[in-house]
Amino acid sequence: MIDGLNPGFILILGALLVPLTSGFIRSLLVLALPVLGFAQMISLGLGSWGVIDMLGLQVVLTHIDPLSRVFGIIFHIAAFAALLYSLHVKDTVQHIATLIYAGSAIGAIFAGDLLTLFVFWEITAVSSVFLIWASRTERAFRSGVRYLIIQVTSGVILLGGIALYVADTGSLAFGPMELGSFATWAFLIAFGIKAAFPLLHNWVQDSYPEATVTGTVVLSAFTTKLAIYALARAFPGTDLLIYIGVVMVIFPVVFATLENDLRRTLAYSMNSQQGFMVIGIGIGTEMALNGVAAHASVSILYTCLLFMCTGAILYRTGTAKATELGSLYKSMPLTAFFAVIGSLVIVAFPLTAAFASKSLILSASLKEGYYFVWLFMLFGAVAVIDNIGLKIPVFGFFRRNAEKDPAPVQDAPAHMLLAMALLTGLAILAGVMPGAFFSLLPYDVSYEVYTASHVVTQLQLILFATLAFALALRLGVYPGLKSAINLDFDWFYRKAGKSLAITTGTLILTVWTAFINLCQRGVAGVISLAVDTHGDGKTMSRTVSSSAAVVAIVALFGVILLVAYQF
Amino acid sequence: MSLVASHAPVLAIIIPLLAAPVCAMLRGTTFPWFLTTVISALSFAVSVQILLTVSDTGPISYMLGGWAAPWGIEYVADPLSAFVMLIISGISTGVLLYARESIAKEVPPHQLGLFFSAYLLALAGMMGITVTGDAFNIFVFLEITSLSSYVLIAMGEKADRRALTSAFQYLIIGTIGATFILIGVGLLYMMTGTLNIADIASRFDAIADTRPVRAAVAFLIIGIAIKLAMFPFHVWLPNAYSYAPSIVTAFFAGTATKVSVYLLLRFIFTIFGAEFSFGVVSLSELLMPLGVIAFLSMSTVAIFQTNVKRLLAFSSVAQLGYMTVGIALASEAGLTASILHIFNHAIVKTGLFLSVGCMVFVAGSAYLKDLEGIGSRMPLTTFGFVLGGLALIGVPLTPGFVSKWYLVMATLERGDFLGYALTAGMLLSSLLAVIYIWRVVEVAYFRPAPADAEAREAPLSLLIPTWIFIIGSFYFGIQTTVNVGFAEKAASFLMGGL
Amino acid sequence: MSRNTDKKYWLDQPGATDKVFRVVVLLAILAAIPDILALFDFVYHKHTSTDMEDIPVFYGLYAMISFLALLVVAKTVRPFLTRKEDYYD
Amino acid sequence: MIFFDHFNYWIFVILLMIGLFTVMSRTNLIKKMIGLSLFQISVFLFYISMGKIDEGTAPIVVEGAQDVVYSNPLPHVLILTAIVVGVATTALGLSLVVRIKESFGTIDEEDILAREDKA
Repeated sequence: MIDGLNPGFILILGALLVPLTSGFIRSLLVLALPVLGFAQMISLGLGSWGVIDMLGLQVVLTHIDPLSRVFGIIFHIAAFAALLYSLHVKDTVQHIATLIYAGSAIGAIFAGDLLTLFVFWEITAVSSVFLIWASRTERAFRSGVRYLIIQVTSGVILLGGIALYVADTGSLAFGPMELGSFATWAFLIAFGIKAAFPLLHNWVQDSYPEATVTGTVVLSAFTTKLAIYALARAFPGTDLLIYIGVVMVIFPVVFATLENDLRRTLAYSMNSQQGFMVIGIGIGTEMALNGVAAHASVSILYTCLLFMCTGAILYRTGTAKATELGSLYKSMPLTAFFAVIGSLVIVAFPLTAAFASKSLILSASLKEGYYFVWLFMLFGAVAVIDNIGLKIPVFGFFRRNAEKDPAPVQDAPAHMLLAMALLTGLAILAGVMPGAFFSLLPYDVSYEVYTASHVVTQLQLILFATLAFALALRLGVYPGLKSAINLDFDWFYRKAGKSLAITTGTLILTVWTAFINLCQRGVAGVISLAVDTHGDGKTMSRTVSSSAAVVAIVALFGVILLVAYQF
Repeated sequence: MSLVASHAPVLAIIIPLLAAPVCAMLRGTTFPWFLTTVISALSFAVSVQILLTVSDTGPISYMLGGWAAPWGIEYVADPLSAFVMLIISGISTGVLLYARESIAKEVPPHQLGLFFSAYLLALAGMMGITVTGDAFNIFVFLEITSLSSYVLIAMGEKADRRALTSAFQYLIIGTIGATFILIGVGLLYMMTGTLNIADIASRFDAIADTRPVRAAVAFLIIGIAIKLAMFPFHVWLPNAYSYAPSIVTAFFAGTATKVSVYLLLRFIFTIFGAEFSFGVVSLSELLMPLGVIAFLSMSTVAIFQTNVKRLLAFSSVAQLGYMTVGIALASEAGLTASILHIFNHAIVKTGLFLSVGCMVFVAGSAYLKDLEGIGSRMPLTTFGFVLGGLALIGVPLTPGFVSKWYLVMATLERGDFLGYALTAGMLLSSLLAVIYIWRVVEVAYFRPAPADAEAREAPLSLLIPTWIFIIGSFYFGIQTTVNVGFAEKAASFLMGGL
Repeated sequence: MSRNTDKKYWLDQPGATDKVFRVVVLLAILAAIPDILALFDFVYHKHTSTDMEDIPVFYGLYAMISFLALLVVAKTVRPFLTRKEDYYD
Repeated sequence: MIFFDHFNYWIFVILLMIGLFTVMSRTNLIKKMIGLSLFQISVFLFYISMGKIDEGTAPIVVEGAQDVVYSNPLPHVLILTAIVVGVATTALGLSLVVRIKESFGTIDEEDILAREDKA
């Protein structure tokens, strides 16, 4: 292997070969690339390569340490699984976008300095949007544009932060930093946008459900986890993150409960699970950071797996809306099986990977005495049991449709099932052998996963939550699913002002609306002003007569003469 | 020292100047082009020689006709002028490699001799402006450049008759600018009794407080600002660049305005001195707002253009805004950024205009509506354009990024609110650049090509020079020691170091 | 695909959902038993880090309460949030 | 009277302004060229005045004379160059006007701009 080559480049450069291939060769190529990248990563071991002196600053193209290696491993696995899952896709653009996106995410993980990080950061943004646009619907296009704007904004803020940071410290080093300067705040916001902090989160739920079947699987794996990695690297032990994380755990679950679209439900739950990781980073002890790395990896496994299952439903039935599904376990038994396993993983059932990873973060919070935080996380854990662990199998596969079950369909294609089986296998393996799993983690912390206490309490949590869910369904108090969408914070930027009536009584909302409205009008005003004055054929871009030019010359000459005479 | 080396400063000008009339007499399509290319390459070789000598042994002074300095005309090659000469002759040579097939389509064959003759004059003029150490000589060379450039622009008449009106408008505005410079030089001569730049500079402090000198400053700054296409005197530039033949646009975009930036630097720093320019008459307060408006407003205008050449022309005005701001910062860091941007922008913009030239060559138009789906029709050219566009936006690993980086560092160095505001403004302007480049990309890649359009790549004689510039620009974006080194040397020379 | 249409499924039988429900209740009770035993320090010893955990069946109760809270909140905000599918179009 | 002391400079300024005003106020391209020429010519006057020294005589060496004051010949020489440039500019400008007339059928700038907008 080429010494010191960032593994991400293998995927990115390999993507350029994709257009030259077709059919079987292409399948082989796209599957070989993540494997090659993985091999390259393993063969490199730990260290730094490609140190370049640029503009007097140190750029490190490849840097592998235990923290980045965990993310690197799981990213390669996710890339492989996602590509396997999308083998049926004939769209060259999607293959290229997937490879470049995954490659740049991996590249960003192994970036040894801020500038390299920024470059890859931006490539992930630009390449991933094609996975949304590949749906080729008007909705997807618009959603993609919103997504791109938000992602690029994150990049621009990051770049601004880097400039300020270099001005402050004269270094591009990417390591732990203290919040305080403009630069570090800019980093926090840039990372926060990609990590889907509360109020910055809407791009996730907005875009994931609009992407293609396979696109969503790919999208769910990288961007947010990359941000978690960046946060874990830059801000471990920052108290503020604990509080952000708590809100992040709680806030999306309400939406997940009400949501009808299964893919959007998943997106909300994933958002809530990110909260666990943000809390872990905020706690910042070695145990907590281990938990973050572990949970991020596991979260990729089950999120991808569940998106694959819902994706398979969408692929076969053409919808992922709970109200339009029913009794799919009959025609898609294997997919249903994987969905159940995936659900067991996400609820952290013993012997699954999440049982090991989630308890790390929970224990870390107890150990540091964050009891309320711990309670909120438990709440989040219960919510995810009901929202995903039960909702996806029950509404997606087992419940009979109140009106009419959809026509029987075929089970998912073999390669999709293989991809699901791969992720399922890994999730179970990591759960059965937590020792091996933990040995990959960045810090050396001894932690006993399978104690009687843990198992019992977790089973209690899961089973009583199930009981409550079942009771709610029996008593008919579970919020009936409606074919509808739920307003989220993005309402503010997608709809502000049109429906003031709904928000009457909620003063905060009104104030917010007014404020956002003002901003929006301001922005719209600036834009229309710009169009009016700078547009094609308008004052600023028109061919001006030479008379006018001479007038300007004479006028400015007068001004400068006055300036010059003033002494 | 060999004969060539000892006469290098004058050779760089004399060669093209003498070749011009010869070229005018040549007939046919190939001979004039060939002669011009050889001459330009010679000029380039001499410039390289000069730059090497200057960086080894310091500034070279050459006495024209052997007359000693304050009386005779002196040619001075210092780090700044040697660097700018290298840019001019290098770009000219690269563009000429591209010219043969391109120009044959845009100019009638019987006029080619005259065309290249004018081209050589323009080259000689620009080289002369940079190397001369005599204030009046600057005016003479400036007019040689201007007159030949009016002609060159008007040559675009065959493709679009608006070339004529643009050339005429440029003539009116340009002549006013040059005459202002003439008046300024006259006033300076009146007060100092000398035309030698170094001589004027040495006597300047004694007479700095007099009114004629203040008037001279006003005349000179306005005159140069017109030639530099500084906002709001840029009105001649977009049309001139849009309707001129492709290679003329590419040549001028890389050089003409850069020479004016050089002049601005020369007058502000060498003759007036930084202390007078920024301390006594506070030119920064004039240049700074103009620069900021230029890069914000002109980038916005570029977004709405329907003609790619015009779009790039407005973007040039915006980029000149960056250079103006760099000068107005009045610090060594700002100056370095400006000089660096002269080089980086020259190479990037030339590459972009050349790739647009390829599109015009095949598609016959630079209007967006005619370029739909050009990405699949001319993949190599369009990809080159995209890479150039990235460099223009200032994506890392491109020269655009390097110079913007220096500029941002220079603004942040101020550490006050204005510094942060400028940084924000530049980021905003980069976003605008993303939009206007994206517009072209969108049309090129995401619109279906018209059914009757043929898929044909531009001929290699066009593609190769284009890609030389594109690859070159990436080279200088990654391997920054060469350009940054020279820019820093020139900046510290101007600030009185060395 | 005709293979599945005639097949009888256990879940389709009348009363199957009731059976599922009964199993869930049973399992929940089973999961609660160790906590009850722990009260008498019998067989199972409970490791706790907080006082809260000493409450018998704390996790089970907490799960129920959490879910109740979730439902109440969700139902409360629903009227404010739900819109027709084409709301944004 | 300071005005009469600098009589020729005042003439220079007035001519300069007339020239510029013509350029900016006329839309006829020929008239613009006339204005431009006037503007340039005023600068010739400025340079020539600059070289004149009170009581100075033509800068031709007078044999044997001791305290002859000569006018400064340098500005006069310089302005010869500028005159040539002016002539060239005018010639080029007028030839462009001819081509514009052939192409557009008018030499009125407003008309031409109006036509361009339509094109």
